[in-house]
Amino acid sequence: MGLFDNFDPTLAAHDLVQDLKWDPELRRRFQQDEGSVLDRYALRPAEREAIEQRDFRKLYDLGFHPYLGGQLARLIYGNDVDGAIRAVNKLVASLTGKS
Amino acid sequence: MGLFDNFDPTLAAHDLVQDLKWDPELRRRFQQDEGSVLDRYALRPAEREAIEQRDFRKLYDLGFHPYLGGQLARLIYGNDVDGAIRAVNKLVASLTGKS
Amino acid sequence: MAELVYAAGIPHAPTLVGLFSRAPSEVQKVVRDSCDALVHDLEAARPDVLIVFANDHLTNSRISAYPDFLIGMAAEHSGPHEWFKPWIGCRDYTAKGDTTVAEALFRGMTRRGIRMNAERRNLNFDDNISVPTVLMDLDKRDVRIVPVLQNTTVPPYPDQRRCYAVGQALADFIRDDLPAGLRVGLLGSGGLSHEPGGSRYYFIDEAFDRWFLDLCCSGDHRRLLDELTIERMEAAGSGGTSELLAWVVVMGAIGERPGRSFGYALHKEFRCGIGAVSWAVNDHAAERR
Amino acid sequence: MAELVYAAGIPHAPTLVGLFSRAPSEVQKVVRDSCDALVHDLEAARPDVLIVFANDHLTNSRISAYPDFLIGMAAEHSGPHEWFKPWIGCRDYTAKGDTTVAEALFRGMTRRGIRMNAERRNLNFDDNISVPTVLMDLDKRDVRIVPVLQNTTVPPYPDQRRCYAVGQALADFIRDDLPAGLRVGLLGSGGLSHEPGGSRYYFIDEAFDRWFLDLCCSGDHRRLLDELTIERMEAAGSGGTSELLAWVVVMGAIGERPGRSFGYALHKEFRCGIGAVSWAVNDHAAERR
Repeated sequence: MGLFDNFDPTLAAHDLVQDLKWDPELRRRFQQDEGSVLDRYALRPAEREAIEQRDFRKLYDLGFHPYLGGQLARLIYGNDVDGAIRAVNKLVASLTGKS
Repeated sequence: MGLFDNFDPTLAAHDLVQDLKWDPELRRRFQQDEGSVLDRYALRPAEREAIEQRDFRKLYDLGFHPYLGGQLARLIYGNDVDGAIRAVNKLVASLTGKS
Repeated sequence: MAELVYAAGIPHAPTLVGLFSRAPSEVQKVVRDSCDALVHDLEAARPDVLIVFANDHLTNSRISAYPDFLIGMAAEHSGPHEWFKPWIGCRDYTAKGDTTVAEALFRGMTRRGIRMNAERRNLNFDDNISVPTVLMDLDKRDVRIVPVLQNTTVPPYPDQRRCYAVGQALADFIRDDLPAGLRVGLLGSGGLSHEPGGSRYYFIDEAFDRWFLDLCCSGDHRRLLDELTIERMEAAGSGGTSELLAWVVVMGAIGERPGRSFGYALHKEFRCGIGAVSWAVNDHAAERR
Repeated sequence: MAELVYAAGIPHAPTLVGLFSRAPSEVQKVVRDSCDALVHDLEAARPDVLIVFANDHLTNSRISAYPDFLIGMAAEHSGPHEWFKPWIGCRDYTAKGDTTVAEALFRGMTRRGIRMNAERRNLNFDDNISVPTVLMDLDKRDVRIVPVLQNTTVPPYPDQRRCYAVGQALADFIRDDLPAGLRVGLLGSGGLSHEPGGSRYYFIDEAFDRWFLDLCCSGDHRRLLDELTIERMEAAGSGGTSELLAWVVVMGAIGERPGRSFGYALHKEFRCGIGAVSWAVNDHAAERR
């Protein structure tokens, strides 16, 4: 199955990742108290659960855009050169069921 | 010549009319002190002159969108049912050189 | 597999409201007959949701970021937008929205290769949605509205063939993506000939308007696509007449079906030709013919 | 009647900067040789303005309002955008912009029936513009930049035929709308094969990459348009490889001209295939062949 077969442009989690990229203050809050940031978005229950469980497979099955998936992994696992390697590995492990 | 032959999407006056429609406070200021509102926009000299002179022919020749021209006429001459008739007549007079 | 039960085209000139009482009685009669007929068919069709295509009129987006289509996903749609109230002179309204169908539409058009924008906020409505809503009392009926505001005036905009293809994708979406039992209506809002903001502001192209209404009623879509070009609409009133592309979306969705119109009114002070069409899309409508 | 004097395609993987020093020397050599050759040709061509097409990567717009093309009209372009700095690991830069040419481009594409968005603010730049800028020191040269960020990953996006047609309109614009004597360069930024965010994040499709580079150098655009489909790019790395559509815009603008590439590097840790192309668009470049 292609990465975009389920693509759902209406998912609120897309806006979450966009806002986190664009707003350093929101990003700090996300690191300190993730739940309070998730509360601000009209996430569907399965969508929120997937984020909380770092379950990228589930999130993609719901229709999440994979490029934003890579960025969400960096927002969670690290965004410098080495953090990105960690994020990539965690993401791939989740997608291939080896996490 | 068609109304859109010269259409220039980069004119700052387009944003002026959009903002005036969307912002009642800016609209009040425009009625009280038009120049101070025009100052906020990167209008080309000829563009500003056309607005100040209510010269819609000149404004359209510069590439102004005619639908926003109709709205600019209402912002200047009146926006209720009867004001709109006044605005239409003033606009048509300017465009046909009969003002 | 939802059912397409209603399709109509209606003009939205603000003068239909604000200057109605000053119009001659024969003009008033055409407006009343048209609205009565559309409402009659609507009541017979009982749609759960009505998807309304209409010219955005530069009311929601800047020219530097202007979408071809903009879906309103709000749970309620209130209007008219503040600045347009005195201009239209119509009452306030709050119509029911349908977030679920609007989201499905955004998803469905995306999957069918058609780019639309979508917003959760209450969009700004001018005459495009407001006039049909008050003329047909849509806010007082048991029907949910999904507005799709469309670019028919900021170059470059989708032409008749593209809008027809959008309508075909829409039919596909209604049939395949929406739940069984859901009754869906379509309304194209706009026209007829007019030139808002132009030197021919008072010009109405009667020949064009009557030709267009006949063409809509004929169901001959090959002619529609060959002859209802942007050039022809521009000639019949620049920057305004092309909003009939909203009707073309509807015709693309229903396919080659006949329609009925309910008279034509040329009243210079309306600054727009007036006529409406109701298409035969369900058995009920066909029966009455 | 301006002159098209330079055309090249370059990858922009952030790892080309951040992980460069950790790469094997033969991989480093391909990167260095490619950049040196592109810079050599750039210096010989002396463009006044360089129009850079590159994947926007969802860096400037929401999915609910996603443009196909976004022109940066600012007088200066600074980057990288704050959040992308540690990720790329590159220096800050401020490149000269060209508001006049950017505005003319917006106007010119509008008149040629191609919808683009345009913004006066400094756009958010990630690796798309930042990596070519620092690899080629574009900010330190006497050249003005007009970035055009492009949708190559949010469905539905323009396919190879549409992007090629955009390139053809671009050539028309350069020839007819820009002033005589102005020297214009084009840069397509992106690729080669990669799958950012996918389960094949470390996958690089060497066969595809070598085929693509050969095709670019051959100047056979019939094959390019028939064979470089979205499906083929998706197979070579979903959601990433399709950013080669930025190179397709450039090829549409220059027509069927041969190009040179400067080696190919497959280094898994780069998470992207590496290769560049410089096309022969002026006599100077042709001489050296």
